[in-house]
Amino acid sequence: MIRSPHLNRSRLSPAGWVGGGISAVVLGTALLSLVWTPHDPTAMDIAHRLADPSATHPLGTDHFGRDTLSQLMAGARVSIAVSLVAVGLGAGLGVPLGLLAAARRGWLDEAVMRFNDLAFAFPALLTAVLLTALLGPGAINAILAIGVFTIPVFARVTRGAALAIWKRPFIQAARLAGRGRARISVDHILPNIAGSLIVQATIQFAMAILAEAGLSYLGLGSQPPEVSWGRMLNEAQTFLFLDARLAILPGMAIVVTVLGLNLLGDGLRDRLDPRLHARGAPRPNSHVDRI
Amino acid sequence: MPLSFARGPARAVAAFPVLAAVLAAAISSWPLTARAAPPDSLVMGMVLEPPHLDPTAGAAGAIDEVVYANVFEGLTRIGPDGAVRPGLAERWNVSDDGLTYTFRLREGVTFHDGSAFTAEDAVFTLDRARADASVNAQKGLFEAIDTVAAPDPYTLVVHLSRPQGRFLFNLGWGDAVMVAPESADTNKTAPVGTGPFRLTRWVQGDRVELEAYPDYWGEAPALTRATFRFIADPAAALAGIMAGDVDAFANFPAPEGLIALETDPRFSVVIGTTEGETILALNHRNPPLDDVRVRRAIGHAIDRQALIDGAMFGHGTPIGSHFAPHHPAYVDLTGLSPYDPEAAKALLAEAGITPGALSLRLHLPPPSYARRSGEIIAAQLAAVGIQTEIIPVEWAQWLEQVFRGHDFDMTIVAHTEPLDIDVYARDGYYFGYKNPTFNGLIATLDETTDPVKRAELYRQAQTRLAEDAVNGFLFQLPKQGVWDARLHGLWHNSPVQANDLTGVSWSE
Amino acid sequence: MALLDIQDLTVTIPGSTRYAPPVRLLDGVSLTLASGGTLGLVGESGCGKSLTALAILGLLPDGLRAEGAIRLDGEDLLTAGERRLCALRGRRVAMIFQEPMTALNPVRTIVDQVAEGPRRHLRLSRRAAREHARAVLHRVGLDPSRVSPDQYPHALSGGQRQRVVIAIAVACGPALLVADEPTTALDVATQARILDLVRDLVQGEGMALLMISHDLGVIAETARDMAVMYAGQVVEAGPTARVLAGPRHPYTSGLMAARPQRAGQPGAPLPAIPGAVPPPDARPPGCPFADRCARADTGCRTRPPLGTGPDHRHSVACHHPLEASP
Amino acid sequence: MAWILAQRAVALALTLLAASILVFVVLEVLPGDPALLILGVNAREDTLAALRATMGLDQPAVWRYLTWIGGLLQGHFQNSLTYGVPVDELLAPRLAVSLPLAALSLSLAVALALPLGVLAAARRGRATDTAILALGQLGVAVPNFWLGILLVLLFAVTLHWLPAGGFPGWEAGVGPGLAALILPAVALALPQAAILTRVTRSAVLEVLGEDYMRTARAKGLSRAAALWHHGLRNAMIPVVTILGLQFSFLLAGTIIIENVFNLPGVGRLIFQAISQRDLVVVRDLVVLLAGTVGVVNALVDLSYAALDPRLRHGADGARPDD
Repeated sequence: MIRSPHLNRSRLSPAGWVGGGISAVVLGTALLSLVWTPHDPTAMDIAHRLADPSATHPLGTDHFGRDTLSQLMAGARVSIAVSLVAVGLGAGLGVPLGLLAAARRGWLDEAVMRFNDLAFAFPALLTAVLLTALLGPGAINAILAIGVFTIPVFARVTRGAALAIWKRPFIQAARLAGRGRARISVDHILPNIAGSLIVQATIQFAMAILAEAGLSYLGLGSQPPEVSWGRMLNEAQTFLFLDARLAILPGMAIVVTVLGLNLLGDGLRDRLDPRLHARGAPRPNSHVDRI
Repeated sequence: MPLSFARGPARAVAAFPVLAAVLAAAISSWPLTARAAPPDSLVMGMVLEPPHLDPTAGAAGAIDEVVYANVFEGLTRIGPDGAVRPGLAERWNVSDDGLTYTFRLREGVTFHDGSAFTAEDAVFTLDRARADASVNAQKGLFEAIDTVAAPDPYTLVVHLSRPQGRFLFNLGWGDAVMVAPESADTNKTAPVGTGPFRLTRWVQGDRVELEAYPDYWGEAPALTRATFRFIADPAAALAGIMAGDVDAFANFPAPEGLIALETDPRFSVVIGTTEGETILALNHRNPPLDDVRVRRAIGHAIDRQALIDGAMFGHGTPIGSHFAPHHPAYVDLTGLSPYDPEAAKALLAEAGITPGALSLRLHLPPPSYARRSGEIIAAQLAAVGIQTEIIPVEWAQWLEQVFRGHDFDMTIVAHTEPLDIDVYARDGYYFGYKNPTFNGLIATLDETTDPVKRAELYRQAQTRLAEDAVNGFLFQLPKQGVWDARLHGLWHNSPVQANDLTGVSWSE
Repeated sequence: MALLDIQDLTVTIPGSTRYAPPVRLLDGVSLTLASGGTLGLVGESGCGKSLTALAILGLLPDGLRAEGAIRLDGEDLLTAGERRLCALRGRRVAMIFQEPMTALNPVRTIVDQVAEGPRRHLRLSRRAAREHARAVLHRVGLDPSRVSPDQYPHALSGGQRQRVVIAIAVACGPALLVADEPTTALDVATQARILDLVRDLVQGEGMALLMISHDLGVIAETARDMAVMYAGQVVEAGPTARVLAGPRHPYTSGLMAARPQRAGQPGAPLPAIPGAVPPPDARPPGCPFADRCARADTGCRTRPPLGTGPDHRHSVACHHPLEASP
Repeated sequence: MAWILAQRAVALALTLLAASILVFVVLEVLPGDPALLILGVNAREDTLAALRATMGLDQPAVWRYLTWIGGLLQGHFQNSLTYGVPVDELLAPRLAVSLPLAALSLSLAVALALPLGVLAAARRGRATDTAILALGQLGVAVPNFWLGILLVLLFAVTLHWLPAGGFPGWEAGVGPGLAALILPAVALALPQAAILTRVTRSAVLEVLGEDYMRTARAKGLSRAAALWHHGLRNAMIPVVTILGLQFSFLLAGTIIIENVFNLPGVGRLIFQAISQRDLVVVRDLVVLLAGTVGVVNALVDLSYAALDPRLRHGADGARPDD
């Protein structure tokens, strides 16, 4: 429980590096798919459907004869785009809400927290299903459905972290100097909780990838001709007996991406999240009389 | 100094997963591969679950698939060949003017509650179906009826207000089955009919169980028990029949699953016909779909064979008009709209549409034939310069938005009612086709009883639709029957949506 | 034979990389304590006092390596097996901790926590162990009519909790009681009463006491002998009266000079000594105190001092010790 | 204690009220006419009107809301629009599938996660710990529906050990019933177990660093005994918190997993009801699920009190976590 004084806290752990590497590769693939894929991911070739991997189709083809590798690449694009916008939506609304709640306290704080409770009381997926039933399936609505549930997460994390900062002496000093609460929130609170927020965003991003896959798997996410990993899984399910490859590959893509983001998130947490030292992880020196 | 965790408890905590594994192993040793049912019973898989079991109060085909000819019977019945046969009416006379039908009813018929079936019940049934408060989904079937009377317990006289060529056929529909006044209101959950099987249990969401009705008037069926299991997921359906949990699928939900089953000697795979014309319906109200050249261009853009291969794994018959290929009056009109992208582009240019400028919405209901065909058609239309936005919808939304709201450009749907070419004459029907010549053909047809003349009229009607390129005519939906090779007597074709179990038996 | 005999105890933490040298937290500490005797260990925070105490109980944090010898009744604890150590802890050697607020398990009743040791070491039945625990609680001044033994720790005041911690330590009548700053976390009035209790218990039960404190007053009141620690080393040791009367190490004298201020906050720098204790990985090669010492010369900064003294009972590790008082 | 309970009850009631209004409004504007769905394409206008009247859909919205809520408060469920039977009758057989599934997967997750988490914490930094952590990372990243597909592929399609889906019904015996639930339960449990393992590990690590653990060791307790007698109950508090949170995920998971495995449970019912526009069933189920989540959260709060005596008297009545 003693950390070596030599331990350099400013470096990412090996697992964090691996996670960062995976995330970068997935992101790179998604970007690459914008300009180049081995084949047009939507081009059908029904005569060559369910083809085994070959030189022309390194990962084979699906039931319409579309190139699986190209589809996986294009799927990365959709998964990332949907998740990114959803998390952006959640953070864009949740962070100001959390800052506001922490700055104002009182009834506003109470209202924000109750709204959070309400959001948590609903099984998120159920609401997403209802929402897409209401608005119709599609990428935009999947973003909305996922984003809505990211708002309370960010609001809660922001509020908690901000409250801790508000108690710090330098904030009190800024208050005494006559700075407004909004100014302080933007100038002092936000930079101090940015680390926690980046970590949270990474984790939420991974969650959003999973959620998008789940919605698409249920047929509620992005629609053809857009390709998404979840929908590839859905379509592959009836081919389980014929060609399990189609069900295994998109799932692996999801797992690898989420794994990479989670590893990156954990690595960043070790480095950026100050709360780590407060709880959850070993407290340095708690046993030893301040060596 | 030992700083490691002591060994003992580590072993103790490690024992938990071991326990779980042992438990799993114990459970997995249960016999699972045993056949689901003894030889006098049958487990039939169905894709959709009926919302309720009263065929006179709902349109869902799944209702008929469970109860038609099994639980409920009509005055006439449709046989496996699609022909009208006697049902609860032993025989009948039609007056020369075609307006009066006199039915002689079978004696000794009882409902499952033991009460006798008489002409009074028949009068009640027909009057209920055409009453103002009727919730019969096919109320139109009874439109021509003027009066219904029961001069004696086994005679029924029906007067029509106008001659109707299909009246006896209409009476064979599930919506026209005979019900008793005492039980009519509760048939949804506790169906009481006159058929060879009666309901024993309905586990909502899972299965309906039937057993043989001992006092059945006709020949007793070979099966004593029958279970309909509802398996919506194609993968689960395939797993179910492979594992022997299900003995038969009258219509297997996933054509790709048949590939594995066809080569397996344990199963019979029988590709039969249905009444389902699958069409790419076009909304004539929305320009430029009112332009016959654009509609023809769409017809030329579609490669039916690719569609059948891609969406149906080769099962299905291409059609060129709205008519079932197995019907005697069928004309093959696919030659009028062959796959010809160049012709399609030329027609579009002629109609003044620049490539890429036309964007159409394509509403797709849930069945996989529609969703998959939609994806392929979108790709095929893109090849001739028509953009497509795919909008998947649930049935409820399809009915409200597409069918009734007419808020669509294109949609894919299979019209599964038999001989339903007359819908093209309906005013305000969802695709909005208007052609007085065609309407005249249908009006004549409705009043014609002579089979030869009717066939000729059907031919003319088909040709008319094909020439007008009313819709994109895609393919006839196949009936993809799969069952245990030892089963006999299941219908190969489906002239009506029914799983008639009266003649089903096991060899052995 | 001394009850406790620590010889050249060195505790190291491995370097963070393969090439970094291990860091010495304790550096050649030697102490002896006779049966029934009392020894005070004094020094600023971070000098290694608590680490010494933990080493005696065999409860060093994971990853630390101890070398040298810690003999209890002649048995070397550093080479003893974990099972043997478990048998000794609480039975032969027990410890009172500094923080009564956190040293007790919040989810178990106090009598439960006191009864645990006796049940294990004295092989008492559940019921007998509880009876024993009640008696011990009464003995440490928790009158059952005022403080129910079935209370949970959170319902008790700081002083009461520290009495429970003491009860846990003395429940099996250990030969050696290690008290690690037992009064630091308490208010002044309570401090005195707890010290009285400890003294009373040690005398009454004939236990040896190793009293650890940064407070010379506490040491003066409780210990016949004392040792002063600085930066992981014992810099001065001898009979308490002699050391206090004539400190020979500049650090000891600095501590004494700082005494009246009574730095309330542990870890606060002593006003009489400039600077702070060097961290274990940044200790100078020579005398560790050299940087803060007014008497230091270049030799102090390069050569570690050897322990010397006017006689074997009063030793000091310093190149330029203060004059011994008469 | 009573005060906490009362507070909880009021909060729950308000949540449910909000949930009921929300779901009612959503269903009001949801496109799709249930009567049309039942009667199909050939239905005539008068027939549709007649059916809507029998289903009570012709009443004003506020009135329908009030009769719905009023009925629920009296324990009276309305008839499903599609099945025509009261929702509670429809629900009972579904619960007989979903509840055992949830219980099975939850206990599976706990039975896996607790020992593994404790083991990892005890072996911190060693190969065992690293392996468990790596497995945990993998488990968190695997979507449960994909895991379900893989399990079917392995145990049903390839090995033929377990059924690929469907539910034979409990009347077929406990064995076949459990056999049908084992794969879905595993698919639900493993990702949950991964999260729970990590939480357990860090909770135990935190507890291992507590002073009272050292006190226990100083008494002569071995590491294991100290952990068992002093550590676990304290470590359970964050674990129970996460368990409570996971319950809501579990509910969501059953919706997907019941679709993967074709199980006639509550999840499939709600999915079906939404697509069939069975408003009565959907709104009842949503309120029921929200209520269940609320009750579970309240139970979690109560279990804090059972675990931690400090909370029993409301002395420092804050949650130990957060």
